[in-house]
Amino acid sequence: MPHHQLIVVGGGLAGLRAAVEARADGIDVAILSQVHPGRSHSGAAQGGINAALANHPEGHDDTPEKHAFDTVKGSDYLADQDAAIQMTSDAPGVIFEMDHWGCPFSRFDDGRIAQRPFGGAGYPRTCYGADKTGHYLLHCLVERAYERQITMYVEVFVTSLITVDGACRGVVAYDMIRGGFEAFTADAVIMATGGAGRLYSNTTNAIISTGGGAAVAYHAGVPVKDMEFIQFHPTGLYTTNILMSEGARGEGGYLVNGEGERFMARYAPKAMELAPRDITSRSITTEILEGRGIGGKDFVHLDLRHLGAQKILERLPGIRDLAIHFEGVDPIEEPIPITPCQHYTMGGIDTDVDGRTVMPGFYAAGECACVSVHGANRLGGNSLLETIVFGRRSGAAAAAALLGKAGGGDVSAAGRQAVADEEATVAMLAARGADGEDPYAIRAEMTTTMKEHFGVFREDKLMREGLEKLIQLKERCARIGLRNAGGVFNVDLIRTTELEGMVDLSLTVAHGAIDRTESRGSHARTDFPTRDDERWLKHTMAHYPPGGGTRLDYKPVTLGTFEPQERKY
Amino acid sequence: MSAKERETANVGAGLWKGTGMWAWMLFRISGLILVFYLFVHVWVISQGRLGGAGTMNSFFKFFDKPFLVFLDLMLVSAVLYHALNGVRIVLMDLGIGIRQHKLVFWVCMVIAALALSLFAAKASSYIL
Amino acid sequence: MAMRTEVLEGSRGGMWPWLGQRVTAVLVLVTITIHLVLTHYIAIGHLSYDNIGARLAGGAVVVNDVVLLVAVVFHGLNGLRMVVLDWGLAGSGGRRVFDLVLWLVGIAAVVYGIWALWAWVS
Amino acid sequence: MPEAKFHIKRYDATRDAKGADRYDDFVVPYETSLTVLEGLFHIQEHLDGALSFRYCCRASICGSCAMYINGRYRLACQTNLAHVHADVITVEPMPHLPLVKDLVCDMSDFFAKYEYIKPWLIRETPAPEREILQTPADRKKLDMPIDCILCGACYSSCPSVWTEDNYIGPAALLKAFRFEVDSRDEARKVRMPSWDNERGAYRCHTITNCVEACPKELNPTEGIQWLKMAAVRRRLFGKAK
Ligand SMILES: Cc1cc2nc3c(=O)[nH]c(=O)nc-3n(C[C@H](O)[C@H](O)[C@H](O)COP(=O)(O)OP(=O)(O)OC[C@H]3O[C@@H](n4cnc5c(N)ncnc54)[C@H](O)[C@@H]3O)c2cc1C
Ligand code: HEM
Ligand code: SF4
Ligand code: F3S
Ligand code: FES
Repeated sequence: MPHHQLIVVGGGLAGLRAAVEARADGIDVAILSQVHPGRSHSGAAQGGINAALANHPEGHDDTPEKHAFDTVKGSDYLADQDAAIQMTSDAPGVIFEMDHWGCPFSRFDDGRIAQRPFGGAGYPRTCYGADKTGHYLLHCLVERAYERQITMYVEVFVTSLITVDGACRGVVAYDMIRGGFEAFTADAVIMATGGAGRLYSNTTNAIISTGGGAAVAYHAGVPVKDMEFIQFHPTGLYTTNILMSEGARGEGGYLVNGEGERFMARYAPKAMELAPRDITSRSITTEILEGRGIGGKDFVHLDLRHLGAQKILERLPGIRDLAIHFEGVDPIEEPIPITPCQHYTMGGIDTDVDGRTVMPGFYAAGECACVSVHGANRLGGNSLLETIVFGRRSGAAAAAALLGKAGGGDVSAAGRQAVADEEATVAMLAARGADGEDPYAIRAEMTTTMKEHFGVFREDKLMREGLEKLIQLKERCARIGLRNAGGVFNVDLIRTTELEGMVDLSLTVAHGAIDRTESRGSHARTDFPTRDDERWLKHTMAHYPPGGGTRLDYKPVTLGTFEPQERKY
Repeated sequence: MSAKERETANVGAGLWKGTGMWAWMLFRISGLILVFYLFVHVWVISQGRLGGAGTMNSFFKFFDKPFLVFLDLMLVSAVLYHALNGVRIVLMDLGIGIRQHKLVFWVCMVIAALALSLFAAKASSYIL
Repeated sequence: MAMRTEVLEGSRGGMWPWLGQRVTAVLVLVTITIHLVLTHYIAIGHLSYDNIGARLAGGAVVVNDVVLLVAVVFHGLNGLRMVVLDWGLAGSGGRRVFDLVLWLVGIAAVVYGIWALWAWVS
Repeated sequence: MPEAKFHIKRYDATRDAKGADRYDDFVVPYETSLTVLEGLFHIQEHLDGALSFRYCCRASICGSCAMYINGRYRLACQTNLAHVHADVITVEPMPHLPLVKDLVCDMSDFFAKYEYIKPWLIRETPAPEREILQTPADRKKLDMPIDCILCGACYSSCPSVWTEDNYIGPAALLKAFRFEVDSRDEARKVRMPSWDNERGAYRCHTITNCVEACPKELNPTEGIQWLKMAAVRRRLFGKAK
């Protein structure tokens, strides 16, 4: 049974940055990841990462405070202001560090890191590497992890936590290459498993972004926060929902409806295409609902043609490749059909600015966590920043807690027990086999329910119908059958066992959304169209009571620096 | 751990369609033929020293048959192929034409073919 | 993940044989062209002991052929070595012996070749 | 609804003898378009749950899904039916790599070799307070190699890898190039021994299968050739880059 001082679950940007930080402090740290860290979903990020470097000619008076203000305003004031300030003031430092570690950022002529404008930001402060920023950052951190000789268990799928006396002491995982469950014990665990986009059928997220880590924590009694806030990205490819980066609009792309008009003028006359994502997504959806989609269909056009071939090839080569390969459209010659798609889970495991959760020894960082810097709506370029800033902080906090402390004692008995429990569960699922409920049918129904009932626009009746369906699906989950047990690289096992967690997370979204009778950021209710700071300037906390169900309570938002005001762009 | 212990799929498949693959296989084979010939050649020449003019000339008489002239041409084509593909490789080593290597290959082959036809013309004029 | 990096450590050779192969390739290219044109083009079918002697009497041709001989022996045997290495036939154990044998064969071939040429020169 | 025929190579160590050639056929219905990866998921969900394959981003950026599709190296997620001009989609794992199961190859050697060339920026001078300046021209030199997604297609396609287990292969060499050519890197002596040997750059015979195979249309050969010349420049002329 492998034991390490610190286990980091997830090899995305957040997990890697946490591990690299803890390792620098001399901690024995291991990364467990469902895919090789270099294949994590962070690599799909395109547009860039925010930091007030003031490199841009039009942004030389940019400061972290202004960045914090934009972040808080973008969040519709639901972000914790201390966390936002922490993130934006750490930002320049972590970006320079990534540069020192070799990240190939694009450059201005004077050799400094290039920056581009992004939605919802007062200054052009999004640092980028062409339109493959996430890929470059991710590989840079993978490289650092190899340099620091961090142990990596690759292709192990974590299914539950090992807890002893209420503290987290490791995880149980299905080892895909060896086949079979194994306990990995530790003195502390950092969860960094990314987002839960796959709750929705229309998502820009990777197939493995199923919210696994958040669900594991939730099941173990750690509350998840603000789950009802789901970001819809304005520009996903029409047929495959693959993302067309905000960078495309940052570089000057137009959004055009079926009547050939730049309709953003109606919704955000100043910011136009560079309004924040929630507003832009709603504008597109409104256009489509009112019949002004292209040819009356449910998409509009992202038009880059006026940028010219050279700019497209230089700044947006990846976008062009994706459009060609996945939509059969060359943006140099044709406009790209796009539609809003689920993109980001603002909510997640409730943590403080150092990744700590209510469970001792258990930390979380990245998209699976909710420090609360994005509040009700995340700004483009802020989540890559979040992964690195809070990955680093949680790694440092975990290391500090572990340093000079004797190990927490032998927990191999608990580990063995946890493995036995997991094996028993799987045996039970397998015993039902093909007679049980079809997990893929449940999954398909769940994802379409989420798309249709908890989408860009929400309304009480519609959501309650959706909740009803989800509750039924949850019941069916109790009868799931697993048709292929055991063996190596068992995709069926993974996709079946993760399903219940996905349904549970969907339920937190549904309950949070129904109860929140206001519109704030990405949570747009047609029956409650305005923000209600009086009653709802607070975080939703969802708890998983033993025995099932969803219990909600609320937690105040940390204010203090910026006074809530109306959001106009 | 040896990579060879476990099952591997489609051994032998790969990119046999690629110009580079064929070019390299032929290059290797021609090189090896030439190495073999090199030693034969040195041995033949040494007959001059060992056996004097008589032995040497009887060798040349023996080589003077059309079939062997044909073999001689085959040898020349091996040299030409190897030499011109070798030129392409040395150019690639110098960083020239890496992305256009297929084009360079065919240009080299045209040159090789031209040179070979010169030799062939000469040889046929001799045989006929 | 099982790491095999230790297997990669300690490999020898590299740039020099590689560079040698290129340099000799260029030398061979020049000298063999001269050699081929003289023998297989101009003199094809008319080869004889005296004919060879006549050409070699020029001196420059002797130099050409000796350079060709040295270069082509290195090139050919180093090429052979590359092929053998690729197919893993000279695993770490036999490597030194193999390299030594190639050097000996090469030197012997050059010496023998020059000795043979001297039939005409002297 | 139109249908796509799949012909898929299977392997399960507990069931198939080494070298066994087991293929399974499936029919997958679709609406307007279908990628090979979507097809595999349909099969896994509805026809044979035991089918194993790697997946993650489904947007051709993570490098999980490199496979051998109708005789070509491709990313399953990036390959649409329309790209495969054939009645039957034949899907096989990448050739010449050890198999784990079905379409999943063992990539541990691939990554061990990647690690071996020290794929990280190495500096001797202390880092400045802000970014290390790099001109756009120097940055441009990185454009090609940084787009590598470590999918392994080039590695699987290279005859030098087939014949020599210890050749570190095109992907790792491309990474070595990526760092050696970076104006910020100062690892002149530290990294060079890992690729400047007969199991490194010089084992490459410029066969260029790697170029044909790369689904990101990169050119590992170019990087490897640069490395060879860099070694000559350093040894003979003492130049750092
Ligand atoms: C298409 C796209 C484009 C984006 N572009 C931008 C952008 O331009 N700017 C920006 O700021 N943000 C962007 N984002 C958001 C940003 O990329 C993500 O929020 C961020 O990368 C999340 O990183 P992470 O480290 O938290 O998780 P991930 O990168 O998703 O990593 C999750 C890790 O956890 C592992 N894992 C998951 N579950 C398990 C399990 N059960 N057991 C073991 N391991 C597990 C996975 O293997 C993986 O290594 C984009 C997002 C998408 C989808
Ligand atoms: C005429 C000019 C020649 C040129 C330009 C030339 C060029 C080259 C080059 C560049 C290589 C290196 C290939 C690599 O590293 O992969 C090579 C390999 C080789 N050469 Fe030559 N060569 C020539 C003549 C010869 C001759 C006359 C012989 C025979 C004695 C020969 C035998 C070989 C062999 C055996 C190899 C190794 C083949 C391989 O590794 O695939 N070459 N040649
Ligand atoms: S160079 Fe191309 S083929 Fe090779 S690993 Fe990188 S992306 Fe894949
Ligand atoms: S296929 Fe192999 S031999 Fe070299 S050019 Fe590519 S690495
Ligand atoms: S799934 Fe990521 S490259 Fe295909």
